[in-house]
Amino acid sequence: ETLRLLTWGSYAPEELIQKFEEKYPDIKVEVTFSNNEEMIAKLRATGGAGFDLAQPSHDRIYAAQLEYDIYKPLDLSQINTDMMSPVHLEAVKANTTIDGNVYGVPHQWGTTGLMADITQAPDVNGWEDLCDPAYKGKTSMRLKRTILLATAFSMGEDPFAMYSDLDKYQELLDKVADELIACKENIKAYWQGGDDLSAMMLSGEIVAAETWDSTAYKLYDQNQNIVFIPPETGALTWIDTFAIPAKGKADDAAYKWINFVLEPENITIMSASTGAIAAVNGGADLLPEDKKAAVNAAFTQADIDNLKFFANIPPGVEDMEGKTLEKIKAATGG
Amino acid sequence: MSADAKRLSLILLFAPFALWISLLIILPHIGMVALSLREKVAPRVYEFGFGNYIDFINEPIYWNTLLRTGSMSLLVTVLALLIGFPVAYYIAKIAGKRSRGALFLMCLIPLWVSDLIRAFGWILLLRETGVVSSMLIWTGMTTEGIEFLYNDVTVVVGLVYTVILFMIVPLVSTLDGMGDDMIEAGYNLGGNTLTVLRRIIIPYAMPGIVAGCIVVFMLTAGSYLTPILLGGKNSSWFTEQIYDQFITRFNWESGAAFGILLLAFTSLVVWLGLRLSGQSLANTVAKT
Amino acid sequence: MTAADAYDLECTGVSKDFGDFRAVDDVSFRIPSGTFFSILGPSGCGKTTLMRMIAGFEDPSAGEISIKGKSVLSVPPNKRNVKMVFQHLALFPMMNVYENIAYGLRCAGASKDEIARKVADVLERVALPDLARREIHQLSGGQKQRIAIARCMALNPDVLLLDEPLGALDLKLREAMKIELKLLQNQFDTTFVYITHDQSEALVMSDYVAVMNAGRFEQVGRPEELYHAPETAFVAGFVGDSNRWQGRAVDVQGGEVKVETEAGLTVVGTPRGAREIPPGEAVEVFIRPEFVTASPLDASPPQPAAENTVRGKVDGVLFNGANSRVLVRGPAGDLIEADVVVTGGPQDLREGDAVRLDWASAQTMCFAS
Amino acid sequence: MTAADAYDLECTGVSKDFGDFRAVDDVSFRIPSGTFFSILGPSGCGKTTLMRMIAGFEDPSAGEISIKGKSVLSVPPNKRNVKMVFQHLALFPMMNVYENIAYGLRCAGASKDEIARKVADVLERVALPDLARREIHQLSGGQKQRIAIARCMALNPDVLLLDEPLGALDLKLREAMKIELKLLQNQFDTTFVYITHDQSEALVMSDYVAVMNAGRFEQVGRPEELYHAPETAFVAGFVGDSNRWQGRAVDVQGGEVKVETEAGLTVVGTPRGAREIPPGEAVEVFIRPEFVTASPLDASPPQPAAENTVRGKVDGVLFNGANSRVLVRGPAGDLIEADVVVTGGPQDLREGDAVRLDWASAQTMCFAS
Amino acid sequence: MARANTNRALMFGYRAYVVAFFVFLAAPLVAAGTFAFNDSLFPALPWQGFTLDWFFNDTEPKLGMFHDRRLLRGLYYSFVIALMVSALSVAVGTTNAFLFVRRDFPFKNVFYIMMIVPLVIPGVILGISILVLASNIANSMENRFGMELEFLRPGIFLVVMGQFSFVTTITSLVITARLRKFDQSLEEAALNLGAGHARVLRTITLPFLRPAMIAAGIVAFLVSFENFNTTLFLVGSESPLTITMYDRMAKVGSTPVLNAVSFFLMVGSGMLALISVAVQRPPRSD
Ligand SMILES: Nc1ncnc2c1ncn2[C@@H]1O[C@H](COP(=O)(O)OP(=O)(O)OP(=O)(O)O)[C@@H](O)[C@H]1O
Ligand SMILES: Nc1ncnc2c1ncn2[C@@H]1O[C@H](COP(=O)(O)OP(=O)(O)OP(=O)(O)O)[C@@H](O)[C@H]1O
Ligand SMILES: [Mg+2]
Ligand SMILES: [Mg+2]
Repeated sequence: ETLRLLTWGSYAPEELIQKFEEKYPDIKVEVTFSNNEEMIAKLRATGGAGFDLAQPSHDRIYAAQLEYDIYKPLDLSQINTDMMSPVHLEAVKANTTIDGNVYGVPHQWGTTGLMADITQAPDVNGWEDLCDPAYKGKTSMRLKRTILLATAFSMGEDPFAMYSDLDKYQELLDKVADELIACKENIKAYWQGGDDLSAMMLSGEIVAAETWDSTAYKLYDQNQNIVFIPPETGALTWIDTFAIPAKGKADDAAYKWINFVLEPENITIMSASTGAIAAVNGGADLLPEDKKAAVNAAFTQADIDNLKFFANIPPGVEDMEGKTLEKIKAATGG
Repeated sequence: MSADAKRLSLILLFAPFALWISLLIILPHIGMVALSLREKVAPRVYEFGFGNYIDFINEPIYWNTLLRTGSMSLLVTVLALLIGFPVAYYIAKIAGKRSRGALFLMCLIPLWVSDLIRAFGWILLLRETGVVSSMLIWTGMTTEGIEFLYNDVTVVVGLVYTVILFMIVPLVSTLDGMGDDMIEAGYNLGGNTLTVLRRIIIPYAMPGIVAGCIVVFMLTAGSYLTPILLGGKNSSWFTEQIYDQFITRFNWESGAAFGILLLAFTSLVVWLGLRLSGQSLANTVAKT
Repeated sequence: MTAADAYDLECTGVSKDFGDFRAVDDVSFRIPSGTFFSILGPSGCGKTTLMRMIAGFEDPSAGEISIKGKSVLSVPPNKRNVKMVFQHLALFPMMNVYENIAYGLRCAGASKDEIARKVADVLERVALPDLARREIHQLSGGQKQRIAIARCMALNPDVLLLDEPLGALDLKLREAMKIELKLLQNQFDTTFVYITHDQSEALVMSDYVAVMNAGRFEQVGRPEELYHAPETAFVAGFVGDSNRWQGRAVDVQGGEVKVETEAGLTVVGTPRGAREIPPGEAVEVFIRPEFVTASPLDASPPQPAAENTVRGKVDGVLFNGANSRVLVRGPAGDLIEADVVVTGGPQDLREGDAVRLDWASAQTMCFAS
Repeated sequence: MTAADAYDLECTGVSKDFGDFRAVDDVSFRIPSGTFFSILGPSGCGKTTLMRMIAGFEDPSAGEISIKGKSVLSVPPNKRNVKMVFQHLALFPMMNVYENIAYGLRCAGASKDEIARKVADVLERVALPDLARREIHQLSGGQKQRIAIARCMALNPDVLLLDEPLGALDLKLREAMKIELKLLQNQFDTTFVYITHDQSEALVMSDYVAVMNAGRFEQVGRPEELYHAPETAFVAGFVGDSNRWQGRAVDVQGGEVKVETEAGLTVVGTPRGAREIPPGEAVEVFIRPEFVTASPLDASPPQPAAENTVRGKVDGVLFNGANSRVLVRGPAGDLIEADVVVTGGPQDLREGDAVRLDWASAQTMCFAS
Repeated sequence: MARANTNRALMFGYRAYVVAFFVFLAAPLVAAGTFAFNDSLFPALPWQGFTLDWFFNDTEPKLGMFHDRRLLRGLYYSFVIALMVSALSVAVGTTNAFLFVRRDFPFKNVFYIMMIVPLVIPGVILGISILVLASNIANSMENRFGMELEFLRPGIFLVVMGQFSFVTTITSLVITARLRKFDQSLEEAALNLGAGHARVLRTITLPFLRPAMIAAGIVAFLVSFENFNTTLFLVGSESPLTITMYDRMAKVGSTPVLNAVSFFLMVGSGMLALISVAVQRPPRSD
């Protein structure tokens, strides 16, 4: 039997897979790396076939399921939900319940915030600082919806609140777009994944960037000057989940995997690889020591209280955001 | 062979061709046209209409990107021709018999690895902390690292690099077919180097030139990785738009419309090119 | 006008080395104005190389080439007034007949009217006035030939070089073109230098023929001279058909050599060539079939005896109209060819007939080998 | 044994249509065992098509083909015991000499030993015993030729077909191979059907020659018959060289025709061919150059007058050794060719000399046209 | 050498240009290959010393390519896919060659152009159009008949089909060119010598085509191995190497192990290319 995982890069460390396969010798694990958009795209193309377990972010399940019917309801009785931190579990359940069926449970959570080399860029603390001419050509961001939302927050708006009124949201998006187009000249490049960001940061080609906290922690390992900075307006928080594709063929194995990675000693291994925090009780304590230090260096309690969870994306918003991103991409900047 | 056996064997030979072309080329494109004519009105609700095309027309970003893709592809094609022609001529006409094969093989070297690795190589060379920049610092020509990536020039260079083989190969094979005596006759009758080039070599090589240009243009317009990876924040290539429609916005309908538009646009350019050069697809691409 | 002016083309001590291979070796000759001059030699003997040096596509390793008395060694090929008809003609396939002929005129900067006039004129002279608008691939082999010549002649060259231009044509057409080429040369009254490895072409068309072998000129002369008075064994063997024997001189006296051939035949001949033939020397003997008379043993009255007589049996009759020949197996078992007339009547020789062969010693050429 | 058995190959009323074009038109002939039979005709006359029907690659539209007295129309090509040597020989390049020859034997299911023995034997017979292990591309043109024949002969065919096998060879080699082919046929004693458009090949090698034109056989006969007694104008023109004139019969009597040619010459000849020549009829006149005597006007004593005499001026001498010829411009401005002997001495004819041409009416062939 | 007026300075400049061109061609490959031996976690300068760890080391963080299961699996899938694509496309290319060289049928020219067209359709479009068609069929089969046609979902089958759709044009052109050079009298000669049609095909025609078929197969193999644009849309959970590498680069982080793979591929394809040249070289006549 094969367990085909559709997940984020680094969410399936080799060590864990080997351990899992030792424990269940008749299961082979095959991993495909992906991101939120591609997960949906892939599952849409297959009608939910081809994979046995997917790990989209909690806000990306509802609309996709409504539109394309790509997941199957979870059998919560097979999942060791007691381990999970109730806050996250309830948040995810609330976001992913359709007709009484639950489609996702939390796995790991993390934030998107800022990262800076404090020797080069000592006073980065808000999203708008990425556009500070002082760092011209030495900052980076990821051209995805996160930066739209972040910019909206930094402009003092609450985009999630506007999801109910799409016209108003469009206005907001237009303003955000203007802001980001103006900022384009300041940017060295839009990063695509953790890697190019790491490379640019470590080599000193850039000094500040939007980042996943996990990437920042990894870099902190190598260079203590590079730290994660939760922005003033609050780090944006995502929860990556477990969801089972509609035509998965190895549900048993999938549940086994879920329960397996929720075991405390495995969580440490997982978090060492992902850099994110497991959504279990006392998840932060299960981080490896070095990561723990990085997290503690990055977050104060105030920052934690200020976290902004992503809200569910209503139908249509994705299109509007997509177009805005294209506009920014196509604009001729520096 | 009897008439019946002949007919049967014709059918047997025709079948794989027909299956291939109809199932993998024609039907999918028809399907794509059909898909592109579906308008999304609500979740899981679609209507027939030209909405996707109208969206395209109404949104300058889209057609600007298409025009940009087209014009940069043309530029790449012209550059590839200008850079590749002397090399092809050298291989076909000046290099000795022995070195000719070796040079030709060397031309094919970049084909050995994928687009991805080629782009990866360029990134390693051109990034601010890359080899070229470091060399410049080392030689003292500059004190700070220079970022060569993420601009149009780099994209063009990268694309020329990727496609130039497809220019050189047909050129070498047509030039190879031209006897040396043709060139010598050109000189013998009083032509100078320029006349011989303009009146004899280029007209003779025309089918190869056109074949190379068509393939290069199509490959460039349809390339994905090179402009994305080397262009960075300013790339915006039309294939990327298509990819975005399909993958990041799950909007297959407009993605299909974009695909059709790209195909129609590039075909139009190729058709114009064939018209202007007085060649036909069958006697250029097919011959080489 | 100096004396040199009388020669359109003059080569002195021309050599060409490719690496350490000498393709052309110390060749000297001069060609009077208006002559049809052929260079005849086997494949690979250096004919094309010599011609390419004249046209300027190769630089000689040594020697001097002059056209109309002026050295052209430093003149680039497109400035030499020597035009060339290539072996495969090298007509430009992307131009039509008119443009092919106009090409050279355009290069020379002629005006449009002038070009039109000259093209029409030269097409008239090669007797193809209506072909101007034809594409090259629409021409027959012979027409292509003439267009290739017209293209050169439109430029009034001092010398026209032709590199085996008939090589690609088929048999009947080649026969016809031989005569036609000769007439064209007459008509244009230009010096033609014609390369070929076909001796009958060279003999039929030329005023002078140079026989070339392994990079050197063996002999230059009128066709009849080469045929009847070859100076070397190579020329004797290469020009015209011959019976050819290897042998050893057993006796030399009174301008005659007695030779014992390897097969055991004894023949009397005359020494030819520059080298003396002392007794005991190895020699090559040549006798042309047309000088061998074959007569039936029984029927004919004994002829006035020629110096050489051999009895044999007819092994085969090669009927070929006026050029018929018999193969006679001689006493030593070797085949000897003799020309005969076959009329279809009863007096004709037939396979198996006993025959006597006679030939004169004067026509039996012996060369020291 | 029936009478038909004496014929290796027999065709009766064979025709072949391609669409509405008739490539072979009602051809009938039969070939006695062991004969060298040639089919001679211009390009495109249908020779190859006829041969392909015999080999079985095309089906005749009408008619009957028998081999050794048995119809083969329903026998597929790979079952007919008729082997073929192709124009470009079609030796298999991916096999060596041995395998090429063994191929047919293998198809016939011969044992390994038998194959080895037969291959060695046939190689011996074509005088190339040491070449078995050579690759095809290592052979010379003449060797390839013989291997192609050996490959067929190893199978003991009833008939061997050869489609212009010498066409691709160069001049000197072609001359040599002509004789060799004839000797090989003697040696194998198999019926050869040989296709060519070169009349000298057909004349030299064959026992019988069929002259083919536009799909039909014009005449079948021994080479001398065709040469000396052609039955149609086409044969007279195609076989051997001729002076050829169009004209009109002005007077017919006593087995002689007086013809006025278009150029204005009056000649006396004998009527030939099946069709009568009434006065006033359009005729074609042929006279071979070897029957025209050319003598200097001033020098020679008047010869016993032949029926035809013309005065003219030498326009050119085509020296070609024993086959030399003069072109004489006659009083009507037309060119007449005559064979001459050129010795290089003072008595030779030269360009511009005034000459008298004489030829007999018996050799002047007139056909109604 | 077909040049007149060989001006030394000009020729020198010309040669220099050609050399510069080849340097340009080789540069990125050399760069990509060289960093495979850099003893650093990032494929970048400075040079930290020579190492073979990125090939053979078996522990993180410097997990060498021969111990990296995902890369190896990608390599395996690429290999399988490329094998299938080349086998299929050579087979169809061969029938196409026979069809277009040996047969006459109405609209032959139109069909011939159709055969060429896939070569010039952008790969992205081929990929999505096949994806769209396949999922449409699969969906409607499922909705109408409840049949789940797994093979029409993104996965190896569709990848193979997608690559096959344009690779076949290449193989067809290569094999057609060779078959055109085939002298049909060889077949007739074999028939004449007594061979049946099947035997002629087996002993004469196919051996003649073999070099072209091998060369076409190798080209098909290489093209398939490297293909990205078409594959991207059709790939399921079994990612071939290029996709794996792209994911690695874009989503995980490139270490010199990618350079190691590149180096490995260059060596591998180089060898294949040499083989294809060797089989196509006509035998030397000496
Ligand atoms: N560029 C070259 N480099 C080296 N050797 C050459 C070159 N050109 C010709 N040769 C050699 O010089 C010799 C003479 O060649 P050339 O072409 O002049 O012969 P040819 O008499 O014209 O023969 P053919 O009748 O076959 O055309 C040949 O042995 C040939 O191999
Ligand atoms: N398959 C065919 N379809 C149509 N016409 C054909 C075909 N084969 C031959 N012909 C025509 O039949 C005529 C005779 O052709 P064939 O090949 O027999 O001539 P040939 O006498 O062998 O000529 P050559 O000496 O040039 O080989 C030609 O006009 C040719 O065009
Ligand atoms: Mg030559
Ligand atoms: Mg023929």
